[in-house]
Parts: sequence; structure tokens; C-alpha cells
Amino acid sequence: MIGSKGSLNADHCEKEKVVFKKITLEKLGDLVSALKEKGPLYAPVRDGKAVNFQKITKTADVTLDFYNTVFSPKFVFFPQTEDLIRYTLQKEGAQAEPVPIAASPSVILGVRPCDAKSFEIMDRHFLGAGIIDPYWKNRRDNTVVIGYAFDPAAPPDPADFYNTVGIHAADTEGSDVFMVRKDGELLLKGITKKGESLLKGLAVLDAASAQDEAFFDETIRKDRGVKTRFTEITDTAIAAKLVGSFEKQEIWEEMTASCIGCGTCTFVCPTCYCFDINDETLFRKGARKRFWDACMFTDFTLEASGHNPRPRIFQRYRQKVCHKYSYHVTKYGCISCVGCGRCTRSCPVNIDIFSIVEKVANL
Amino acid sequence: MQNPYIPMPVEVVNIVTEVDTNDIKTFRFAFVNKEDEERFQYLPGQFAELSILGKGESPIGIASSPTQKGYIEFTVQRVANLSGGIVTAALHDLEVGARMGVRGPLGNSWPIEYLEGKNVVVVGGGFAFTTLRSLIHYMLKEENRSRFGDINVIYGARTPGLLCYKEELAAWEKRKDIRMHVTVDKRDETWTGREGFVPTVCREIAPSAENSVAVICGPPVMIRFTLPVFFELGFSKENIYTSLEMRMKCGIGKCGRCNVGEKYVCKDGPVFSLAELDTLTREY
Amino acid sequence: MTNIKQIEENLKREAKRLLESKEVSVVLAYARGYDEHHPLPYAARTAGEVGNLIFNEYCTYNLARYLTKYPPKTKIAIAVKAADSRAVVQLIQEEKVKKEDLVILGIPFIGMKDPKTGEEIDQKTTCHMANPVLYDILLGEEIRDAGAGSPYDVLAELEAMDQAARWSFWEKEFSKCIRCFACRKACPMCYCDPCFMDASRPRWADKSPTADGNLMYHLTRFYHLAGRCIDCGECSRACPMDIPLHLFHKKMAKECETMFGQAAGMKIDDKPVMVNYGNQDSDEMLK
Amino acid sequence: MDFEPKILGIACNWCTYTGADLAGTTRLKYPQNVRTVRVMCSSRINPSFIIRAFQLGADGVLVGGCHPGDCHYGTGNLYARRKLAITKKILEFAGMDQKRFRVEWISASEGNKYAEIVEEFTRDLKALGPQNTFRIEKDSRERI
Amino acid sequence: MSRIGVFVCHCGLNIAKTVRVSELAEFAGTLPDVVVAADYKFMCSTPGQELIQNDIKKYNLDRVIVAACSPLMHEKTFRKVIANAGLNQYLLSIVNVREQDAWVTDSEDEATAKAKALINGAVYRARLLQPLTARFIDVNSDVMVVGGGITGIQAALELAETGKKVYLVERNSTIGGHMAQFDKTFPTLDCSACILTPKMDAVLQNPRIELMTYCEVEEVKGFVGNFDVKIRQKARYVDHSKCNACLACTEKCPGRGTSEWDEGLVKRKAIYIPFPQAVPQKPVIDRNACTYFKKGKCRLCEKACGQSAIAFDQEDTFREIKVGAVIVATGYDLMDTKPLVQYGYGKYPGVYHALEIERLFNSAGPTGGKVVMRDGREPQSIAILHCIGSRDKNHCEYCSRVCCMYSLKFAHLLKEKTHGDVYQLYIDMRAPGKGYEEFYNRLVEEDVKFIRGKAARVTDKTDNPDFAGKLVVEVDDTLTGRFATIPVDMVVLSPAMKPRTDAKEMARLFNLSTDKYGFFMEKHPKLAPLSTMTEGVFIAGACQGPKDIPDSVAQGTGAAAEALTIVVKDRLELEAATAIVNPASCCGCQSCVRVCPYGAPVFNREKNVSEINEALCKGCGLCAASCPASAIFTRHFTNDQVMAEMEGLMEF
Repeated sequence: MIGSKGSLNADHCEKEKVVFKKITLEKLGDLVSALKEKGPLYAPVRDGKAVNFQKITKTADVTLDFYNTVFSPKFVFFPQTEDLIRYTLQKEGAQAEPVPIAASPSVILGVRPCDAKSFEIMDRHFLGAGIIDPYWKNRRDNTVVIGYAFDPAAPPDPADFYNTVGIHAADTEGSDVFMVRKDGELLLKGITKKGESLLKGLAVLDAASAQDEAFFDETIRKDRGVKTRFTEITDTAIAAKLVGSFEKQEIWEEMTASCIGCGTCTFVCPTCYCFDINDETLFRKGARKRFWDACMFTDFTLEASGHNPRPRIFQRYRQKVCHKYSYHVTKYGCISCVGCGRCTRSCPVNIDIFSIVEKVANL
Repeated sequence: MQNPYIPMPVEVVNIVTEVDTNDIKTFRFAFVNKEDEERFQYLPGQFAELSILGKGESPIGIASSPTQKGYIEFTVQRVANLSGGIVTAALHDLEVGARMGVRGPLGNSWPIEYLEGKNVVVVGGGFAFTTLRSLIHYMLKEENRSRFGDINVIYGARTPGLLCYKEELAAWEKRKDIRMHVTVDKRDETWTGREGFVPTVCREIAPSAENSVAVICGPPVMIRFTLPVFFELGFSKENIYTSLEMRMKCGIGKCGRCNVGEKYVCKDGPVFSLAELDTLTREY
Repeated sequence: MTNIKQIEENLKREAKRLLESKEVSVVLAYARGYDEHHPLPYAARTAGEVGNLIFNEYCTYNLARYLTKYPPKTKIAIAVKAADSRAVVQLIQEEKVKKEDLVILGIPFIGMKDPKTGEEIDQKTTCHMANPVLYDILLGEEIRDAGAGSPYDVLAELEAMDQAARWSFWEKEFSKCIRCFACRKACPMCYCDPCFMDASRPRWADKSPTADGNLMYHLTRFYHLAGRCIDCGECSRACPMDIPLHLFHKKMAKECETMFGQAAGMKIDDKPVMVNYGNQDSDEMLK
Repeated sequence: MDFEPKILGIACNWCTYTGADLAGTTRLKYPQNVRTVRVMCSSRINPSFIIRAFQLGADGVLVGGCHPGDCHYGTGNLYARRKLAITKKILEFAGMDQKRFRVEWISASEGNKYAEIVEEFTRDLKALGPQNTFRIEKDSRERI
Repeated sequence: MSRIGVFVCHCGLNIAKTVRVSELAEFAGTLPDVVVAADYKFMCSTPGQELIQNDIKKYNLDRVIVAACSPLMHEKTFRKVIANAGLNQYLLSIVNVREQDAWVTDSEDEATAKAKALINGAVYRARLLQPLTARFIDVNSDVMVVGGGITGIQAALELAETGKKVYLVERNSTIGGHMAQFDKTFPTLDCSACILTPKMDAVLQNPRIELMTYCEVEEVKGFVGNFDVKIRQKARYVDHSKCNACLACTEKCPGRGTSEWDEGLVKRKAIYIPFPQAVPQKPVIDRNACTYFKKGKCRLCEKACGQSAIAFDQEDTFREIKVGAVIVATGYDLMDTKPLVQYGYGKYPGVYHALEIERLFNSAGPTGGKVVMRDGREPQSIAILHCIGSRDKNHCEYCSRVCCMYSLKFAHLLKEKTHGDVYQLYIDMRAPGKGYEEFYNRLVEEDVKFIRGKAARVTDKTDNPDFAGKLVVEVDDTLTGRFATIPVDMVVLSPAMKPRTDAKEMARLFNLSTDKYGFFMEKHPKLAPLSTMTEGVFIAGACQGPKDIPDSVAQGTGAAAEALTIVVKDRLELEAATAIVNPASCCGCQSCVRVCPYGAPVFNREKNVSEINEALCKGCGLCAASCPASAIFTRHFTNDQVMAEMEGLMEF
């Protein structure tokens, strides 16, 4: 399980220097304003039926009354599209300018524990294996994550299964600051030094009491909070199961028979990082862009020669599951799925990755 | 921090059309910035992303050898089909003096250290000979030659006109420290050399498996028929190396598309021994 | 209207019979998903698998989408609601499937619900016909009093807007698109693979999700679906960004009906309107 | 300076393009706002071309083909008429002013008609002003 | 990157007067990938062509853009130019800065700005141009000539003379056409029949001409070099293989039909040959006039026929022929003058139209060559009215070219035959042919009264008692400026020559364009007067516009030569710009199969993709535009080429 491996964020604060604050929900706007002053703020906003993280322009847009967002907040570190190089094609050749990497310090407010965890998983990929992705690193270094416990009173969405991957409803891991709701108040605790210094600089916050602290500690206890779907898996066991079942084509075909091959699951996923790079030019001006891609698309692995190593949907779905539950385990030491249930909820045909993993685990 | 997504500027200093169908050319690039040249430390078998702004990038094996100083070379086939091949087509339209970008070196190399002290059988087919050419140049360099045992090269193409690096092949033929076996599938009036498919030639030459490593690169069909020959000759899977091709974008193991099982071909490959490949899934 | 439980029973009975008699090798219907509110499209291949079949209000998804993935001559039974049956008819018109290879299990039912929202699906998002237009076996009683209202009524608001307002409406909607392509993949009529959007010669639109590329994608797709869209509303339900694509499709369907006098997927011997022309065509339609 | 609309013309080789040539041969004068792409038949026109033209900044698009029934390829423009009619409806429903998209049947002998239509279309577009609906702003193509 | 050369033509002053050509070349030189840009006085001249060729070599160009006149004019010329310099001919782009730029504005700024945009578009497109290789196709060496008038006869004879097989298709039961109706021909006054009938006979005798009378072209498929033509043989009800042309049947026949040949002035039998010298000399039965067909009994002809050639049960039959080229020489119709009520044709028996008069002159005509009117009188005064319908904006704006001359001929003959007063009412006297002016002068001396003015009205109502029983022609005499009324016995109308009433259908059949009147359009009025936009189909004679006999004959000969240029070849190079399917993208929707007018795309069920038979493809691009998956490439007009051109056009 992910938790057992420890996180890459090694600057956990020590017990005695705990920074612990609170604010009433009515004053959420003040908190938002204060955070906004520190730099770009990303927080949940309701738009139509959906709640999603957005860069906040209007304080009042922020809502903390939501179950979880349709999209994960990964885009804060890994935007769907970004320019790497901008160029102008001229007679003498291309005039090119790499786009400077300089993120301003920013905050993400209201990240559910599973999503906070996802950032650490993505760190392993983007910052690991000997090559550092400068775009991810720059934004990661400059962003404070304010985690937000699931409401213990609200039933979990039937699609969720974060318990299965070792995350609990008020898991603080991956957050710099963790936030728990107590009646009409928000309790905020610094988890990392980065988080603590943020909290210290927020004058709008009140000091929290010992009672609050007890409530907080009780809430974030691993065995507390709502329980999602659960099946007993361990990283290495499920990885091995997947390796073992890889060639069992019929099983995979059957499990993924209804998949239509769209990319929705990967786009809403907090740990999907596949991207494409493409040059896009108009009237001689253009940019080399990188942007989200999806392993579920036919052309993801299609070679110019016409050869495609994964021409069929079941192969692509198998790739997705194996990537998250097997390859990532072997390569980076943890499952790259946080059980947020987004892929299941968003799937146009209700395919459920949990059911598939469960089935493989029990093969 | 060096941004691994930003190519280094190079200038085309020479272009050689290798084959009579004109769709394979070797490009020689010189780095525009000296420090880039120093940074571009590579070994045979590695590749780089060739970048033409406005068209995109294409991963191409490095055809030159690090022993050749002052330039790097790439042999590129123009992929002429209706679906793609935009970058290679643009490359083929380049002229000497043009500027473009190179991002690399990327991926792993032929197992140079492992090859040391061993006999090396180099097997190549068609235009996939590029990084093998790099390897041969590397091994034949005076200061390197003694590190390796016998070198046998089996290289084939469909027709004599489709053989790349003809002058170098001729020069190597004359050398005593390398045995060349160049063959064509179908001879024409200009060809006085061998005729026959690469697997057949391999069987004829029958290199000894004793303390030997086979390095094979070629079209899939050639590999499929050549491998059994080497197994028959007693080569173990640990001693047969090949290079994989996959659709790549980032070249640095981040974009997620070129994986074969847990390995990213761009970063953990492209060179794998057959023993390694056996541990991977068959999605390539 | 036949009780939905009864429909489920009829479905199971017919599926069992068809599979046992080897009349078909596949029955396309639904099975339980991760809960009963989220059914999964399901292909039963043996009589034993028929037990997995379900049918409830949430069995919304248009199964015609799956027809094109079977090799030619596969004998398939498919459970269809009204709009789904139109998709089947349209696919027959386009020779993607053959009528003789199909056993169409018609489901006359009104009151389906969107699994994502739990909301009832009505003529605002679908053609809302009550009875399948083509079937071999009807799994419930034909519905006679389906209620009034045209599927195009929902367009009134957009149609009444002035052009600028309509543009700002669509500009906002299209700019939301993230190019997950759920719309085209969920669509029973979008069977191109690769899609024109995947082409590299030319790139019709930037591969990255730019606003202008989104516009090109969606408008072109509306064109490709013009006269073919059978108004099942699957595109909008599939869209994670809640873009009301079905409204545009509806409008095109309405225009095609008006101009060419033919609605999509109604008769198997119709010719798709955009690969056809008629003696009645006049330059009036270009005005 | 007065607003000079940019019109993208797409003309079929056999009728409209030839008709436009005839307008020249007979030295008719008309505004120089049309830039014409020659295609072999109006049926060659992919509706995406029209969308693209507006994205590229065309203030108007003029499609010209043979009169229905007179198509060099027999039935090409009968299909084209349906395609273009639907294109028009798409543009209109998307919020593009439909006056910016014109389809005209201009035969090889109708040089004067060609000139008149260009004149009239240019005048109409001047009255409408620049098309900013689909136009891609050249320098601000990024997205957050 | 491409190496593009841009060559700007001044076309003397045609372009250079309005477009600042040197500025244009300079601008082109600044565009990416353009390695050379030059301007020159006449690019199409030999030195101009050499300039391009030298620059191709000097600069190693791989694409050439010529900014000059319309591509319809010189694309082929410049294709040859670059091909001779070693470049694939399709790596050329023509920018039309003359017809669609320099000639249509007076503003230098506007013309130059537009030219720049057009060149930029061409540069964008040129980068994506692909070399194409021409396809060759075997050529059928036979030719079909449609129309058996003098033009068609001439064309057929000339072609047959070269050894080619000719199918001469004629819808009437005889060849000869209008010329067979004439009595004398202007200006020489030689006998029409005397010069025509030997040619008709030559057709009949020529083994290489297959005469197909009483036939109509039903369907034309295929393309240059390989037309498949379906021909309807209308039922003659006489088996011509048995008939020995004794014509006994016609004597016995009680049926009465209207003689077309005599312009309805008399009746003919139901079984008939149109006129005595008809070719073939074998009768047909006019179903509408035949007693047997109308009443179910009679069959006198059958009894009269010693050869048992009468075949009442005959039906229309169809025959398919294959030819390499087609000559359309379908002629003209005389304008129906009835709607011009002011001239009283059809109302007053004394009003005749030109062809009727021709018949009255003819010794084989209804009056045996005597000029007598419908009431049997010989006219003592006759007015010939020119430009009836011609040169009239309400009817036919054009001049019918022959009326002046045949009216003079009429005047001469009328004078000769009746010795009466003959008036010529003309707008302008047009006599531009060889010997025509002389003929006019001769008539002036023959005491024919010339009144310059268009007749306004013909009436029998008059207050003048002297005019009683006469037809009164009212005219504004534009020479004297007086309004004149002329009492005459007979009025002869010279109506416009018009396209055949079914010219539109014919045009559709052969894929021809028509001008605004309905005459078939030539490819170029000066340089390709006999060619059409459909390769391999040529036009000749009055179907292209009013013509006299010498011009028609000349065109017939010319068209024969044009057709010969195709059928002398064993193989023909076809346009290479055809469509191709990328099987990797084809979704098997079969839209292309459904729309193609030529049946070029075929669906391969095994592979589930469409494939295009390039021999049938004409490159219209309909399939490409109908393909939802962008799987079809219309070579030379591919989606990316068109899109790139648009981008270039819209950049500035």
C-alpha cells in the first residue's frame, strides 16, 4: 500500500511545532481572499451540475460543499495544454523561444485526501527515474496543497474505493495543510513546513483550541471516517497477478467488452499523466505544445508505418490497468491509483476499474 | 536545470542520399553551440529526437559513432504514406546549411561494456543498420579495437541499390580486423557479392556462439527468421541484443506511450537482450 | 406501458431462447454494473450468461454502438429502445450491419433515467419516441399514448436567440471541451476509427484542445451526423463537461427533416440524406 | 481607412472559375476583396473548409458552382447543394451571421453575374463589419 | 523545406498596367521557401519559358509558381515548361493575376494587394504539392458523330478518309439536315442538292462509316478515349435489311402525315422517305399517321411489299457502341415565329418563314419550284423582314449571321421567279464572307428595294383603300427618318437560328456547358473553338452558334481533325489528379461509393475499405468531401493543399 512506502515529501513537521488554526465557515470568503493575495488560488467552484477546481477570480465562487470534483486538480501542476516553445517560421528559419518556466507561488484549497495522495504518486514519475520534468517540479515546488477531509457524515459515493489503495477519508498524506470540518468551523493544521508557513502568514485565521485539536486528531484517525468499497490487495501481489493474467486475453476481452475507447477516464484521473507533444502553427506562428493524451485512444501508439502495438480496446484497457497496478508498482514502488472513483463515475458505459482489479485479484 | 524538452540547435553540414530509391538519406549535423556538443555524450545504439519546428519531432537512431568528433549523423527514411511521415518528409527536404534541433542523446546503448572481450556478431537488415554502423565504427576505432574479439558483420538489403553506407562497407571489406558479409536478396548486374536472405547467410557463416554476442537490428520479418538461426548456433537469449521501435514523443520516459510492460522503450531501451524482452509483455 | 420488471423477464426469456436455438450467437443487452443504478452494456454469448441480464430505468446506453465491432455475418440479438432502434435502422441503411444478421428486441418504454444524474430522460435530450421503429420481437406492449411534444421543442430558446447570443452560448460550451472524445465514442453513428480529428494530413484542428480546434471538431462532427443523428442523446450524457451537444444535433436533424423530408433511422431502405439528392431540392435551402 | 472585407472564394473549375475569368476577359470591374481557391467541382468543398475559412479570418465566404443540372460531373453540385445547405444551417445555429456565407451558381458564361455578386457581397460585408465570430486571434491562441 | 521559384508575368501591359509586377516579385521573394522571384514581360514566350527553366536549374527549384493569366489558359503550357526542365509537371501552381485581378480593377493598389495574397496562397499550397505520374489508357480508335447535317457529314467523311471507323448518328430517317431543304446556296447560287447529295451518297457508300439513322443517343458513359454510348434505334416498322427501296409501299399508303422536309406545307404518306434523295432510300412508318396503328387495320403497305420488310411489331432497340471521341454536330432550330404576333405568322397566310420559302423555290418542293402562295396566287410584291428574333434583346441578342445573305438570295430568286417588287427590311446589312459583299452589290443593282429599318408590324388592317387585300408592313425607315407602310402580297420572315429545343438534354448527355442561349460552349472562343470542357467531346456547326454552310463545313473538318488527335493514339495520358483512399483511415461507410457519378469507388468487403478505380475517376473530389474520415485524397486538390492555400490567402 502506498502509505506504507512513505512519501517523497520528507519535510513533515515535528509534533511540538504544530501550527493549528481555525476559521468559521462564514468567513470562508476572508480565507479565500487572503489566500488569493498570496498568488493564484485554485479551489472548487460549482458550475452547473458539476464542481471543479478553478483558478479563483471571484471569492464567492469557492464552495466547500461538494463531494468531490469531476476533474482532479492535477491540472494545477500539469495543465491540459502548455506551450514548451513558441516560434515564428521565417525565411531565414524558425525563430524560437522556449517558454520560461516560472510558476508563481500558489495554493490549492480543498483537495480531498485521495487527490492529495495523487500528487505524490505523480511526483515519483515526473521527478523520478533520473530525469526531472521541470514544468511539474516548478509548479509543485511553488504550490501549497490544502487537503480537505471527506465529510464523515456523508455516505461515500458508490464508485469510490480509496480504502482499497490504503487511503482513508481524512488521510493527511500529500497535503501541506489539512482541513477538517467541525460543525460551522474549519480546522486547519500544518502538515509540512510549507503548509505551516502558509498558515502562519494568514492573519484571518483564529487559533484553535485543544478540544479542536482532539477533534481533528480523532477525525484523521485511519480507522475513522466513511468506508468505501474495499478489497484486500497489496501492491506487489496485484502487480504479480496482473503480470500473470496479461496473456489471458479472453478474460480481458470480457472484462472490457463494453469499453467504447474514449479518453474520459484518463482525463478525469488524478494519476494519469500521458501526454502528447505537437507543433501547432497558424500563419507561420506556432508553439510546440504538450497536452494530455490518453492511452485509450487508437492513435496513442499508432506508428507512422501504420503498425500499432495496441490496436484493440481490450489491449488499451489492459494497458491502463497494468500501468496503474503493475508497471507503476515495479517502476516506482506504488500503485498509481487513489481510488477516487472518478473514472467509474465519468464512464459513459459505467465500466468500473475497481471491479476489474477485484476480479484480477481473485483470479 | 537543463530542460529536457528543449532541443539543441544544429546545422546540417552534409547530406548523403544512401539508396537508389532516394528515400533514405544520411544527415550530418554540427552543433551550433560548442557546449551542446560537449553535452551530447553518447554511445552507439542511442537515439535522439530530431526536431523541426512547425513539423514536430521524430526519434531517430544515431548513425555516427562517438569516436567521430565534430558532428553527429542520422540516417532517415522518408515515411511516405497518406497517414503521416510529416517530420521525415520535412527532413528530406532539408538542404545543407539549414538549421534545426536535436534533443538527446536518449535511451540506452548497445551493451558496450558487456561486449568487451567478446566476439561480436553484428546482423543488420536494410535501413535499420544505422546504429549498428555506429557500433562498428566505435569498435573499429584503434584505441577500442583491442577491447573486442572477432567482429563479424552480416548486412543485407533487398537490392544492391538499397544498401546504405556503400563506401564504408567497401572500406571495411578491405580491413583484416573485421569480417564483412554483405548480401542482397536479389542481385542485379552491378552486384558481384553475395546473394541470399540474411538468415540464410547467418546459417552459412555460422558464427560460433563461444564467447560471442549477437547484435541484431532489422525489419521484423528478418528478425523473426534470424533468431532461430542463432538459437541453433547455440547463442543464449542473454547474448542476443536487439533494438525496439515504438511510437515516442518525449523520449525521456515521461509521456507514457512507448512502454512495453514496465519498460519505457525510449528510456529503458531501445536496446534489450532477448532475455530481457522475454520478461516483458508482447506489445511492440 | 408494460412493467419494467416484465420487460426484463421477457428480455431474458427471448435471449435464452435465441441463444439456445443458436438463432444468434450474441445478445446485446445490459448487466448489473457496480450497482443497480449503473448498468453495464453486456453481451451474453451463452444461455448460461442470460442470468446476468437486467433491464431497469438506468439501462440507458444505446447498444447500437457495439454492432459495428462484430465481424460481418455474426448473428446478433440487440435490445433497443426507440432511439436505439433508429440507430440500428440507420446502420442498416449505411450497410454497416445487415438486417438478416439481426434479431431486434424492441423495448417500448418511457421513463429512462440518466445513471449519472438520476434524472429522467425526456424529449429535451432524446427523440423520445415511445416505440422502436423496427423490431423483430417487442418485449412489452406497444405504447399508444406517448404524450405530446416534439423533440425539437427544446430548441425554441436557442432558436429565438439572436446570432450573437447563440454564438456566446456555443463559444462557452465548446471552449469547455477537453477532447476526451466521449461524444464520438459513445455515438452509435460515429464508427470512423481513426476519426477525421486524428488525421495528420491535414490536421483539421490543433491536436491540443484549443477553442478553435474544438469549434472545428464539433461543427464538423455535427455535419457528419447531419441526417444521421437519431437523437439518442448519448453524446451529451457521455460528456464529462456537460456540453449540450444533443441540442445542436437536434437542430441539424430538424433542418434535415425540413429540407430533405427524411428523418434519420426511420426506414431501412432510405438513403442517408447527405449522400443523396432529391428532385425536390431547390436553391431555397441555400437562402 | 474603410473596412475592406476579406472574402474567401471557392470556385469550381468549370463554371464559376471560368465565369470569373470571363468577367476579366470582358473587363468588368468589381471589388478586389475575393481571393479564390480553385477546386474542380463545388462538390469537392468540404464543409470544414468553410469553417476553417472563417477561422482564418474571412469576413465572408463565397462558394460558386455550376447551375444545378449543369455540373461538369453530372450530379456533383446536387450533392454540393445539400452539403452547403447544411453547412449554412450549422454556421447559422452556431451563431455565425448567415449573410457571410453565400453559395451561388455561376456558369461559365455569366461573367457579369460573377462581378455583380462580388460587388453585392462586398457591399453587404462592408455593412456587416469585420467577422470576429470564428476568427482565431493570431497572437492569443493559448488556453489556460 | 521546399525551394520555390515565383515567376511574375507582365503579359505585356495586360497585367503590368494594373499590378505593380516588380513589387509583386519582390514581395514573393520575402516569403519563406521562395528562393527566387522574377518578373518578365511574357512568361509564356520562348525567352520567358527559358527564364523559368534556367532558374529551375540554377536554383535547384522543386516548386514553381507562375503568376500570369488564368490557369485555364496556360497551365498546360507551363506544365510542359517545368517538365522539360526536369520537374514533375504537377509541382506547378498558377496564380491568376490577369483575368481575376489586373483586368477587373483600375486600382493599382488593390490589384497588387490581391495579387500578393494570391501568391502567398500559392506558396502555402506549393509546399504541399506532390509529384504525380500520369496514367495511360488504351484508346478506342472509333469516333461517333452526332448529327447528320452537312457538318456531321463532313466530319464523318473526313474521319473515314483517315481510315477511322465512324458512327454517324442521325435522329431523322435520313441524313442531310437543313441543307437538304435549301434550294440554292448563297452567294454562288449553286444548287444545294447538287453539292449535298454526292456527300450523302459518299457517306452511304463508305465502308468505314456506319450510318445510324432514326437513332438517338441515349446515354454516354466513360471518358476520353473510352466512351460507352448507348444508342436507341427508334422503331422504323420497316426492316431495312429486307427493304429494297422500291417504295411501292409509299404509293399504296392511305395515311397522311405532315412533311417535315417541306416544313409542313404539304402532307406526306404515313410510310415515307422524307425526300427523293434521302439517304438511306428506305422508308419508315410514321406511327401517328399510320392507319393501321391508329385504327388497327389497313396493312396495305405490307401487302405491297414484295420483300416482307414491313414489321409492325418492331420495337425500339438499343445498342452499345464504344468510341474514343465524339463530335456533336446537332445543328439548330429555326426560331418559332408564332409568338412574335406582330408579324402575323400563322395568322396571315401570306406570311412565310425562311425555310418555307426555301421549299417554295425548290423544284422538288410542294409547288414544284413555283412561287405561289397558300391561296395559289403568285405574289406581286414581297417584303423580306430581317432579324426576326435576332439582334433583339427580348429574344436572341445575337446576330444569326446568315439571314442577311439568304434574304438577299431570296430577293434574287423572288425577283427571278415572280418579277414582282421585293423589299428588304434590314437593320444593318452584314455581308462579311467571301463574295458576300459582291452578292449584295449585285442585288442592289437588281432593283430590290432596301429599306433600312426593322419591321415593326405586319397587318391586314388598313384605312388606305389602295392597300385592300394586302399585307401592310410598317417600318421606321431609319435612313429617311420616316414611318413607312408597305403593302405587299407576301411577307418573308428571316427568323433567328436557335439552339435545338433539346440542346439542354444533349448538353447533359455529353456533359457540355451551354451559353446563356443554350448553344454549346466551346472550351475557348479563340484557341479551342471546337473543344469542350469534356475532353474527347467536340462540337461543330450551328449547335455552337449560328453559322453558314462554309463555316459549318470548315468546323466539321476541324472537329474531325480534333477527334483524330485523340483516336490516332494507341494510349492516352489522363489527368493524374485522381482520388485515392488511405485504407488505414477508411471506416467503410461507403459514402464515396454512394455519391460517385462514375462508379469509381468500389467497396472491398473483405478489407472493409473502399478502393478507387482510377481509370474511372475524374478527380471531381466529391468522394473526398463526402468522406467523414478524411480517408480520401483528391490528388492535387487534397484537403491539406486546399486548407494551406486558404491559410495563405487569408494571411495578409
